[in-house]
Amino acid sequence: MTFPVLTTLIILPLAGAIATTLVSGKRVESVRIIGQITALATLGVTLWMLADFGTGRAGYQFLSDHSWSSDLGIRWIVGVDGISLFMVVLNAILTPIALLASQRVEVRAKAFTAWILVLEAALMGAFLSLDLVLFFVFFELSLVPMYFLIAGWGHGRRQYAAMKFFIYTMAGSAFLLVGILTVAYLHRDATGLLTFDIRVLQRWAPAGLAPATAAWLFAAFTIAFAVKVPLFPLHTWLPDAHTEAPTAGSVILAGLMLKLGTYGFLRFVLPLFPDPTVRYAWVLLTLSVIGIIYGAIVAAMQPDLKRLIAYSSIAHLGFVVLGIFALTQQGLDGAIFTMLSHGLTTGVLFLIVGFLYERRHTRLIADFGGLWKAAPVMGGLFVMTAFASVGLPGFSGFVGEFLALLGAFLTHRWFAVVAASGVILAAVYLLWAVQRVFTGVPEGENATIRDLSVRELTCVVPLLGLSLFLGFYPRPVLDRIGPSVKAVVTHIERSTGYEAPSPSAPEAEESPAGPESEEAE
Amino acid sequence: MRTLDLIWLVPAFPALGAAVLLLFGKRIGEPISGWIATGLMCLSFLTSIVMAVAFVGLPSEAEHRHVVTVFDWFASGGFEVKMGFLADPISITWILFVTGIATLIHLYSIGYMHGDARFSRFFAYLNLFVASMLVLVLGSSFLVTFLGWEGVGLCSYLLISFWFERNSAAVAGKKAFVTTRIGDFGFMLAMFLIFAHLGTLDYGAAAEGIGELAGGTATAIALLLFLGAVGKSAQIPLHFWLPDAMEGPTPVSALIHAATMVTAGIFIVARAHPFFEASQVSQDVVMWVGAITALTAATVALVQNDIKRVLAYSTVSQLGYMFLALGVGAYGAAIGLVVAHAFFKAALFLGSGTVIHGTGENQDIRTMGGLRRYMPLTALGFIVAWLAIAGMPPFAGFWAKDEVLAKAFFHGDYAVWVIGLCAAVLTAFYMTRETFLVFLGNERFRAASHGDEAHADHGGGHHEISTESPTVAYPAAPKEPWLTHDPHEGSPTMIAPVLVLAFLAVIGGLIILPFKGIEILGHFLEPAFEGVKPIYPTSFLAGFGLSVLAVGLAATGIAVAVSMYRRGLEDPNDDPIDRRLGALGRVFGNAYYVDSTIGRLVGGPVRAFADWTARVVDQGIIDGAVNGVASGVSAIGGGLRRLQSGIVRQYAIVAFAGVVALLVYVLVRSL
Amino acid sequence: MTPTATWYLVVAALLFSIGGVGMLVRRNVIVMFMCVELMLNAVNLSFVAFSTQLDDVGGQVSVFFVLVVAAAEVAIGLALIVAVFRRRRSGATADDIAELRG
Amino acid sequence: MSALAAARITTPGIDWLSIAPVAILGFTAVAIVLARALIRKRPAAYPVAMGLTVLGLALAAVALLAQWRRFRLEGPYQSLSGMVAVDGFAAFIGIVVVFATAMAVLLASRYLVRERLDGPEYLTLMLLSSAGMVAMASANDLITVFVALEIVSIPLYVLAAFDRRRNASLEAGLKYFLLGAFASAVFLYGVALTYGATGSTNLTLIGRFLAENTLLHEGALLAGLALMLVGLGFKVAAAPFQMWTPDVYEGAPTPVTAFMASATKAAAFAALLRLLYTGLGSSSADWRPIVWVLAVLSLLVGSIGAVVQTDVKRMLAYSSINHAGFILIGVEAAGDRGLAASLTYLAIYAFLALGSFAIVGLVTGRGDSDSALSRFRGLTQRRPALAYAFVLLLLAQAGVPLTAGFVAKFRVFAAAVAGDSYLLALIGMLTAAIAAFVYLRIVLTMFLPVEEGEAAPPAPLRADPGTSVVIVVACALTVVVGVAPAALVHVAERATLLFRG
Amino acid sequence: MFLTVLFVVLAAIALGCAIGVVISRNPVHSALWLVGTLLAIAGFFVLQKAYLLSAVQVIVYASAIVVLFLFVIMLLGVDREESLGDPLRIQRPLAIGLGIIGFVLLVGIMGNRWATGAETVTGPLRGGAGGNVEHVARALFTTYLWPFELTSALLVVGVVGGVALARRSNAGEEEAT
Repeated sequence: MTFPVLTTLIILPLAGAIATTLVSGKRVESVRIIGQITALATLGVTLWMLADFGTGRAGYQFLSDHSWSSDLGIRWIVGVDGISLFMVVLNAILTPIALLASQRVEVRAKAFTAWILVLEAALMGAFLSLDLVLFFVFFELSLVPMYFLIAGWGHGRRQYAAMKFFIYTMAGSAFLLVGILTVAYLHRDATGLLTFDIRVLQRWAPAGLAPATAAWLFAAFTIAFAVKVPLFPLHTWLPDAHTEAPTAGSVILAGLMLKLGTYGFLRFVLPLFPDPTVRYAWVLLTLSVIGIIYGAIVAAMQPDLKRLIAYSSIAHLGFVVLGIFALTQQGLDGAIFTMLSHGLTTGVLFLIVGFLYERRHTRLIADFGGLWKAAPVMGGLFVMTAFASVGLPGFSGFVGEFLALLGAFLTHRWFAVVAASGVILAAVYLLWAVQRVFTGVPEGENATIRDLSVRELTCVVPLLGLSLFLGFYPRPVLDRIGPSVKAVVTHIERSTGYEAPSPSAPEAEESPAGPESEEAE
Repeated sequence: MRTLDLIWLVPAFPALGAAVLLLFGKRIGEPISGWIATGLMCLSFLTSIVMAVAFVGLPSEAEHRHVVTVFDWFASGGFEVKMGFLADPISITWILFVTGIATLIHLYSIGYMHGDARFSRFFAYLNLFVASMLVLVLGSSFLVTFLGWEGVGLCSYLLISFWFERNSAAVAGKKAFVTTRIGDFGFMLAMFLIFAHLGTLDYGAAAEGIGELAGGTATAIALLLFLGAVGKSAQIPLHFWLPDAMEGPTPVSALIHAATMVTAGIFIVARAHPFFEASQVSQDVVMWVGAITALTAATVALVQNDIKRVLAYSTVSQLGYMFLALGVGAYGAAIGLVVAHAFFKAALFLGSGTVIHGTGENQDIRTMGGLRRYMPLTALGFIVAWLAIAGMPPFAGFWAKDEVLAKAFFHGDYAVWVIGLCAAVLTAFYMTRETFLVFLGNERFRAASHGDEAHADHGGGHHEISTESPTVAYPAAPKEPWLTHDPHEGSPTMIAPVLVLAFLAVIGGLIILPFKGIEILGHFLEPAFEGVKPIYPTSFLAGFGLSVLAVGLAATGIAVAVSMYRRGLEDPNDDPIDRRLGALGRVFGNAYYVDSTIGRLVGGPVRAFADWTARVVDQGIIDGAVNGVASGVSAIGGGLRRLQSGIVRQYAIVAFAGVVALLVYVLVRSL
Repeated sequence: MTPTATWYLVVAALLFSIGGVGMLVRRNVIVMFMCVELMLNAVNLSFVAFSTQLDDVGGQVSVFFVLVVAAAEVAIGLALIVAVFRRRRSGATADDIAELRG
Repeated sequence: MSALAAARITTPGIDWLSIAPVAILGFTAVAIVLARALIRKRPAAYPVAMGLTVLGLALAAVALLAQWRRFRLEGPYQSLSGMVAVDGFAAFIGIVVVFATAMAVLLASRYLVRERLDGPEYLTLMLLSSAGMVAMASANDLITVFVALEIVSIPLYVLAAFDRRRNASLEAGLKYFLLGAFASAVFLYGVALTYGATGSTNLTLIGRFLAENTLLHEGALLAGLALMLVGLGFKVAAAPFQMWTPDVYEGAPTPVTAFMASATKAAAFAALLRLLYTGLGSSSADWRPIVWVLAVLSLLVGSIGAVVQTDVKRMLAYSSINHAGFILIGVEAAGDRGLAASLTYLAIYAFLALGSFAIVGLVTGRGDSDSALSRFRGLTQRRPALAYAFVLLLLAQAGVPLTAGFVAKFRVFAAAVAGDSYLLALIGMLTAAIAAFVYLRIVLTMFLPVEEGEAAPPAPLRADPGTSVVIVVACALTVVVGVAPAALVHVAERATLLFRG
Repeated sequence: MFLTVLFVVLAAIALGCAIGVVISRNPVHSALWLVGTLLAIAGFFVLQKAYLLSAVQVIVYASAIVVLFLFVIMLLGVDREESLGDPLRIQRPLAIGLGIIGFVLLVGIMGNRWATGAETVTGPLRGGAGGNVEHVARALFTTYLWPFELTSALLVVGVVGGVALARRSNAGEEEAT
């Protein structure tokens, strides 16, 4: 048997978390070192896995498959493919950074570190599980550390926010669990085999489920993931959670936990229910487009910088969902890429806002001003990240959003047109925020603010660098995503009458004289 | 390995400069960082020349386009984009004047930005800006162009709001980015359409497939691309960012207006001309937008009092000419005007920068006058450029503009031609006004009383903080003049570029002479516009007659202006043009109130709507519903709590009711 | 016309209902408890009626158990009532025992 | 008669093993009474009683395991003229009950001394109640069920009122008694109607009768069934018969509450399950809707009612109602899977409840009178271990994965879905979310630091060995079962297979 | 016919007394009414030839249990008359309404087919050797042996519980002595 690298990825942070709890709470430094070593070791293993990952292969790699509870049909199946690969990598990258960024957490540093590591483990598990129940276990489990991070180390109305976050997502996952069980038991009724193995179920479900059943199940799964994404109008937990969460929590929440929702769509909804997916794609596309525009509009009016970024996440995740339900290679590629890229750029934004908060103990935009002058490095990096977040070519955000929009354009033209206007709005709210926070002449406390320290730079620069690198050279990522996405698209095509457009062949069709012509005239 | 394979070096040099200066600029410091940037820019220019020579040296039977692929950029399903550079007549033309003028502007900036706290950063941005522009023009596919396109947008933001301590600068930068972003939206949609119908974004491959496109699709693509161009090139209705862009340091204005950003729109239309050629509608749109812009911008420029603002509107107007030409199908003429305009407008801006610098940051032409005595060389450069832009032969402007008007005329678009002529008259007028008010006539810049020296220091970092919007209200009285010493000429690094540019404005006409056999540029560009129906004058005489008419009209414009401003202004508060134009002047002065209307809309209803969405819809309705569920649950809980009165009999009755309910069920069931 | 089992059963049902209602309307704990005894007697009557009808001894035996249980219940119940009310003012009702609520 | 005759033939006399657990518990109780009477020095009586109790419980457990071993080899069987069903189901519940009793005794061990309560009598009553529960689990006859039910309940009435110095305790006992007696009468009337409708009180015979005859008029049967469900629903604290629960759980001494929540629930559900599955298995279409409604009401009332509570014991009482709803989901599934799910849930809830109430008991402190939420404030700082243990148990009750609570809920939902009760499963999950709010509220309060200048709530008691054992065992089981549920699930599955044989 | 008359009379007594239990304002009166119902039911038992039960009913219920009730009433002095009104205003109408509905439902459900079960499952009541007493006794000690044994536990509970509840002295005081 080969080395169970994926299982290691789940166990290692967990072991680290347990190790930290064994250290005396007074020895904060040792706790931090243990936490950081664990996180870095996980990163190391992840990179090793990444290096070993077979590019160009669609299937799951590094599989390991063990029975967990045979009476319940649950198995420990972990595997990675192009869809999950970069979420795992992102998790491994963001965790050490989150820990590093939280060096100033003095209160109960031990528990803090442990929770972060538990969170990493849970997220690893969620992204790696190929058993529906196992996924659900980790999906739910990830709520706990995040809940404690928000409730224990958050700001202001953290209790409210943490509670809202937990209950809201838990209510969403109610539908998921019932959906999972239904699929599995319908499968058992049909074949006699009780299993939650996605590989088995996705072969059976498209043809095995009655259309109406499939539609209901689609709805159940969708609600759960829509809450997590979050899609309009199920999003209001997010701004609260983000605003009150500690920096590390926000980074991971935005970077990874939201992606659980979109990942769920990709991994479970599309393969299991291709028929309803095709049929009801317009619903999700509509919601995602609304989310893009709405998120941007609401973001613009937020008085709190962190809240603004939170709403911007809603808009960005809208692009992801748009790409997913475009049901084209480009759309899905773009969606996954955006998932990765959003994790990087929004991570930086949250980190910088966190550093600002540490200095000024406020996040209100009105309290800032002129910081670019007072702290040029911070200002420069923030502006740069803002542009990355806006989707400027040359940054990773552009690659993802462009592909997602392009993919959507191929199948659902008008949705993409409306969504593309979100690109303008993104510029409006982010640059307006930059204007209010960073430009002008600093006064009072703002004038004497410290610029970023080396530690803080170490948190921020790798993420931004990665974003820049991927903006110019996304091939390494796209090449690994591609085959798996292709498999998903092919799966949908095979199971339904749907045919993904292949635009290389020019098609003759009605001419869309756009409303843009009015603008041009 | 062929020489042209190294064409990527052209953008690589400034990009390298930008990277180095961004990372280590602070440590390198002034003035070395400026020299590094200028040196690299110069290298880029030299490389461009080498490339141009190599390109011209291509065997005549060879295809006149050469694509260099650096690496694969995107690949997703059938969607593949290579990071590739395309050398063809259009791009070669562009890189030559872009790098050339940029080098001069860099050089100028060393003097201009002397003493600024963020000296190195400025050069980093400049380098990045030029690099982006070069990527834009060299890109081998729409997407690579878009990369540069957006890079230019980013840098315009950074440079316009370079002095971000000033709120107006910050606002102007944001405005520039957001407004051009509206155009980018069109650009993106155009790319989607192209890919959806042609399966590629490569220029070459796309051009080949155009024949198969339905007419409507081609129109849509062309108009969407044009929307992008309108944004970038500040055409109506997305023109309002450009005058505000004056908030940036003057070299930036020169760079944006003369050589780079604004010509991107012209470039993309020229580059994508097959789409426009395939759709008459789109060409008409381009032509009319250009014509209208040319005229309206010129009228606005008439009454501006800010030295740079006049130039800004003049740029908008000139760009209108260029689009007019593009719409007519006279691509060569349009590009000719681009080049000529680049020379004289750069000269004008740099000259005005020297003036501003030399008069203690004064920008109001009403409080200048007679400066030629103090800065003769700058005055010389400026005057040459003035004559060029006013359309006086034999300067470059004359040839270029005349060519555009002639093409319009011979294309049969007489209405447009008339508009163009009107705009030409106005151009001659307002440029003359500016030149006279600045360099000739009486001296109006001296402070009435001595003492206030605060404004007279040099360099950056001393800019006033004003919170007002960059849009200047009209009419506004000029500030009291404050200069307590004589204005001074700029440093050699500042004067030299102006003179070089002025010189180019003189001889630049040589490459665009409209005479058969010696139209160097036209001939050079020909392969790029294969298949475009050329427009010829019906006769030499007709062409000559038109030229005479144009020169005559321009001369009239100059004459009127001279008559009004020969002696400068008696009273800075009393400009004859304001008197003459009256109410119309206010309309012009406020740029037809477009900007203020948009400002009021955004500040008023739009913002109110957004605020309503955030407060009422999001917090009130959606989140309210969530919290409503929660409080609903609590309310039910409270009800249960009241029911739980502690009284046993009440508990029993609930149970008893349960019993009865079950019996009801049983009855129904057993019926 | 001889009384059939149904007659007894209807009477038992009525008795049971009266007991139940009494439990709900009375406030004196002891009377409430008596009402429970009424209900138990209704059950006994039913058992015996069924027993006779079905010619089965099981019903009658069941009544024995009910009696035993009732006796035990009464013993404990009354002890409880004594324990509760011993320290309260006389005249306290079941409604007064309502400190635990909400 | 034939059943009796058969029993005589296979095992002459009485099959002692089948009644051994009940007998052992009962005789232990009697022994304690005797010891109490014989030992002159009062203080010495308590340790002796405790020793006897532990011995009795251990022996009972051994007897149950012996039973398990026996019918694993020989299959389930009935004894004592079909009155006692000796099968995996009974043994499973029996073990849960004995385990819960042992834990409750451990909880009480120090409590009784602390509160100066009469130990031997307390233990006697607890053992007798426990004996009734074990009898109930194996009772195969409605009359036996009734008698066992009373053996369970009557000691509980007394135990609830055991701390006679506290009015709350007395009130709890009285309320429980009045409503319990009322419910017993209703249950009994149901038994009578069922007897009339089927001609027997023996569940096997009822089942056989119903399987062999098609009743034209099933009104009497259904009415009897409905009334019996009311009676048992009362015992398991299912809505709308749950009203007593919060008051009694709050007022009763905490160890008794723990005992009621864990053991009583298990035993009453055992009776309910056996009644529905053995006796009325063939008419599941009739009772499933009733159980459905009871389940939904319990889920909703349990979760929503808890939201506005300010007393932790009351919260846990409501949560107990909510859990009853979850178990009813398993009951509603009507099948082996549902049965196994309910058994798993009962076992898991037993130790969750025991652990939770153990902690509440410590925080409530001497006098056992004030279990307000505010007393838990800042517990993570003052008593981190205790607080985190409670966090674990609460999260488990909320159904967080990798805890036993998740296994329980998952099992139940799986059964519901397998039985096509999708809506029920969904409602269950949603109420779980509401209930999670309640658990998290407690958790949050524990994390909330005590502000300076504010009067700190009274310090929790030091954990005595008995309570510590309970907490540690509960937490350990929570984690072990959560991470490796296979063993418990498997045993429950086996118990189900050994149900009817 | 005689049986019918007897039945009607007994039914009237049983129900009338039951109502008396419920509506008497004085608990002592309630207890006395209860005796009436119990005796009437004993009469019903006789009517149905359940002589043993009839006797047990009179001995255990009518005498022992009711006496216990009266004893407690006297002990606690709760023989004060209850006020007429009900402080819980809807309780009384609701209870009566529910009671009537419940009864109607029961009768409506069963009609005249209450006993639908198989006959003589446990054992015959009539015929065979011995009388009612023997039949009952035989069933009690064979078929119902287990619940019969269990009742012993019930009695222990009664004793221990009664002692635990009724003992005046507290454990605390014991320790002190």
